[in-house]
Amino acid sequence: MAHIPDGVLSAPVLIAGAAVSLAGCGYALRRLDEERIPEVAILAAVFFVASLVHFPVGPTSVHLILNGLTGILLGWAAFPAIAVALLLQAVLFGFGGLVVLGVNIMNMAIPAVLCCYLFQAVAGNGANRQRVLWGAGLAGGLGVLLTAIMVAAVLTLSGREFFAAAKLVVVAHVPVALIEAAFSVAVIGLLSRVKPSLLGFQA
Amino acid sequence: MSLAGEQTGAVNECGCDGAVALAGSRSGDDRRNFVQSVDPGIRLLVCAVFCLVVVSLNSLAALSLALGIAALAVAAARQSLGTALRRMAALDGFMLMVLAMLPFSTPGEPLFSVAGLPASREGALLGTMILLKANVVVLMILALLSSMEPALLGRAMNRLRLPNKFVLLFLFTLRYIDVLGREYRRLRVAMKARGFRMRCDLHTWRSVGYLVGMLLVRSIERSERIVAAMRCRGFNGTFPALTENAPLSWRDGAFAGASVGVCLGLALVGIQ
Amino acid sequence: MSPELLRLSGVSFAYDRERPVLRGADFVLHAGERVAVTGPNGAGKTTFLHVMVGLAKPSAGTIEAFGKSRTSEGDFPEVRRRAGLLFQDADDQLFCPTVAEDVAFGPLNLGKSRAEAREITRRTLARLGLQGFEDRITYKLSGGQKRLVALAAVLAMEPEVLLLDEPTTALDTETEERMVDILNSLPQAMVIVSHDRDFLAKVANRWVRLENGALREAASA
Amino acid sequence: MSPELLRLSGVSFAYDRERPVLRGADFVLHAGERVAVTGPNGAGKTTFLHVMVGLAKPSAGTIEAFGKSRTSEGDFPEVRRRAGLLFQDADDQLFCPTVAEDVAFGPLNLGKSRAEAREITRRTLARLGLQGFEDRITYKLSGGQKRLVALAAVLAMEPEVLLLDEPTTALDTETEERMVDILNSLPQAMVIVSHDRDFLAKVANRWVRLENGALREAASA
Ligand SMILES: Nc1ncnc2c1ncn2[C@@H]1O[C@H](COP(=O)(O)OP(=O)(O)OP(=O)(O)O)[C@@H](O)[C@H]1O
Ligand SMILES: Nc1ncnc2c1ncn2[C@@H]1O[C@H](COP(=O)(O)OP(=O)(O)OP(=O)(O)O)[C@@H](O)[C@H]1O
Ligand SMILES: [Mg+2]
Ligand SMILES: [Mg+2]
Repeated sequence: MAHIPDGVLSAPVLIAGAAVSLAGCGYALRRLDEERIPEVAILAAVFFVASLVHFPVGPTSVHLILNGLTGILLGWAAFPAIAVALLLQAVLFGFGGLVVLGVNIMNMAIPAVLCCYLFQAVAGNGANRQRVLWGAGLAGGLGVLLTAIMVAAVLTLSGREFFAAAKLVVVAHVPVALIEAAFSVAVIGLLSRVKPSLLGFQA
Repeated sequence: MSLAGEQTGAVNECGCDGAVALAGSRSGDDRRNFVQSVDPGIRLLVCAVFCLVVVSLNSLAALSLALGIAALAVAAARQSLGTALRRMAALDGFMLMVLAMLPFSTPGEPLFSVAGLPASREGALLGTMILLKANVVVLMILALLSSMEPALLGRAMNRLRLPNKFVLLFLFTLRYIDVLGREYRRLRVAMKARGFRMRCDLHTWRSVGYLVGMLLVRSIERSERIVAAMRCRGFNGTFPALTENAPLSWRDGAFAGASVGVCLGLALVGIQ
Repeated sequence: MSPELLRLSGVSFAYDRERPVLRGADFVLHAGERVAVTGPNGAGKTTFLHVMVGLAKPSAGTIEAFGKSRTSEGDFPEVRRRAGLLFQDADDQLFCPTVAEDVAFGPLNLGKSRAEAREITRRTLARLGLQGFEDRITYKLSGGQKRLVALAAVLAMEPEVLLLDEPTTALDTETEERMVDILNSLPQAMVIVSHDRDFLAKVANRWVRLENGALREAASA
Repeated sequence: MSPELLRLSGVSFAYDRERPVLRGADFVLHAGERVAVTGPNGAGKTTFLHVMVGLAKPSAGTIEAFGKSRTSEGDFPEVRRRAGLLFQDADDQLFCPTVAEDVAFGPLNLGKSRAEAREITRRTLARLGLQGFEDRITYKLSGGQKRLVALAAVLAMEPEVLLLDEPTTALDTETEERMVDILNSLPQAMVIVSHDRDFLAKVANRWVRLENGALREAASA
């Protein structure tokens, strides 16, 4: 669902999305040290691979989005990382269009960056494990929810006739958000035990 | 549910192999067709402009024409029909539902009705146009971009003056998707050997969380080793420029010219 | 003769068509046997073990395990439960953060309750002399410790057969001695792949060589 | 005696404080030597090589390389250029999209022009029998090819010393033979970490064992 195909959105929305993504990527790249490129790239690769993991939910399955986690680990660098991953998904699998790429990047990367700040605020210095896990759960769940809300918003802004569908997008992603929250708790819980330096915590 | 789990395994495997196989299917192919002989940068540019024009079209006739052109391009790039159909069918299930709702949510002249709900002509038309546009774009990407080695796409972005850091990020990501895909599959096999099945419960979620977490930890350590390897080879904070781009040839010019013609034609027919 | 546990007949397998790994391999494992499998690098020893538990699907031939013919994926979960496979690379096998969680992973998959799994974990670790390792972080263990924990994780599933892929690589001499003692104290039938003849001589009672895609009985060295 | 190239004296190193990896290790490498380093997994062989080129900073001890004492990060770029390190995992070392770009990465960093770098690349690949590999995509190579390309990337920097970390893992027997021939044809002094005694016997002229954090001379097997 995060992959909106081409043809759906209106021109102003497309232009706004492209502008936001360009600005976000530009800012993030300027801050990014060349020495860190392998690290960011490898995380982008992890998220590319992990988004191919389909989860059974009741009778169907959903795939992970993981933008909350991406944000926690990469901060602003999530912007170019998500851009690369989405570009690759469009080219390798035909998921998502080309002209909407800007909007799709925006929809996933803005929540990612917000989740980073949210996680840092909740988790603090990592001394309190409870808070770290809460931060992970909140960031993981909100990452998906915010993305769903943004997808709904760009749909609605493109045409009133999409409003019903937009509501559905949000409702349908509540369970996905819950799963990603639980999932993020598991992953961040593991990282904080095994390699706390990754989260910026002291060992 | 367990069925979904098994299917899931298959999806995963296809997914990663897909990426690698897609990348691999072209390297060994020496019979370069016309599309493949065109400069990657030009192809990327043409693809972007064409998609832009298609998205702005608002006549069914012009869109049908565009679909025809895209189909021709797919054929010219010698992409298999199967791949093309699979990609066209891969539209997000969710988006299909959105489209299916359109006739009922758009006000206008009633066309037919389902369970008492009237479906409008305007809505049906809108839905059809969106479906056409999405598929034309998917086909054009398949013809012009998927037909090239992904690493060449990096070269194309470099030619189009995208920031060097972004191109490097792209190339590194590509390189390690393959490595991680293999690592991921090894771990999945090991889990399977110990009786793990995808189910819908906490144990499953925690285990997959651990799987991805462990993949992350190993990946970070790998990235540290990569930086070490780069230092060992004299890396001092800036990458040497990527290989210089070959000069453009007459083919590139011809291809670009023809594409501009096609795009202009489409725009004239289809933008009112 | 003691009962037959595993039987492979005419099994062929190839990762890619030009280079088949197994070509009509036959093999039978009886209860009480500890079979040493040797063979050059890349001969297909790891593949052979994977085929036995259905992690690699043969292109020809049949697999019987524990008295039943096994063909489809649905037949193999039971085989994997009853025949525990120790992977060549312990890093592939340990993915939970702590030792206790990793050892409990198998029992939990088999539907044991948390309390039961914890009890099994405690008992298995104690048996391998790994008391007190419960809360250690798996990926920070030394190579030898990882191996032993991976073995514990396999034993925790209480398998009837052990398939061990190079159990002594990454072990120093001391830990290797311990591995010998442990294996000799276990009642299960075993298939042991290794390059280390001295080690094999201490634990195996039957020798087999994998070469050119097939297995043949061999003298003890 | 031939000139001294590298000297480690009393070097200690630990990733985390409780488990030191090197404890007062001493080692000297002279020109013309090909030193085999063996030792159990996790003994610190990889760490030892990394310490030599300054990728891991020892907590105690001194490092001399090419006639100068090396202490700060600023001293090591030169050491890394003159002592080429082949990594244990070739996937870590090959990070450029094509073989040619990867091999040229080092020379370009050393300030060579594009044309010179291209010429060095061509020559080095030819020397390892990898003609025509220039435009191959690195991640699609087989394990053995990756190793050889990684070696080419190291040799392209024209180092005076080679530090090889398990150069034969992931090689089939044929490629291993080729690796032996290549190494024997090279004039550089080498430190070769490996578990494979047969291979070491073919290339090494001095044996050292790393155990309990220190190195000691060993007999040739
Ligand atoms: N996933 C894979 N894809 C393709 N080829 C593979 C794969 N795994 C193994 N091979 C190839 O199959 C052959 C047999 O591999 P296998 O790992 O079974 O050998 P082995 O006898 O266990 O070797 P070793 O002693 O090195 O562990 C080798 O040539 C190997 O390169
Ligand atoms: N980045 C790291 N952080 C923490 N511990 C590490 C790290 N790298 C290695 N170690 C630990 O340091 C010890 C020595 O590792 P090293 O890789 O040098 O051993 P090795 O002799 O090369 O082993 P192998 O034969 O398995 O390659 C091991 O116990 C290992 O777990
Ligand atoms: Mg093996
Ligand atoms: Mg090592």
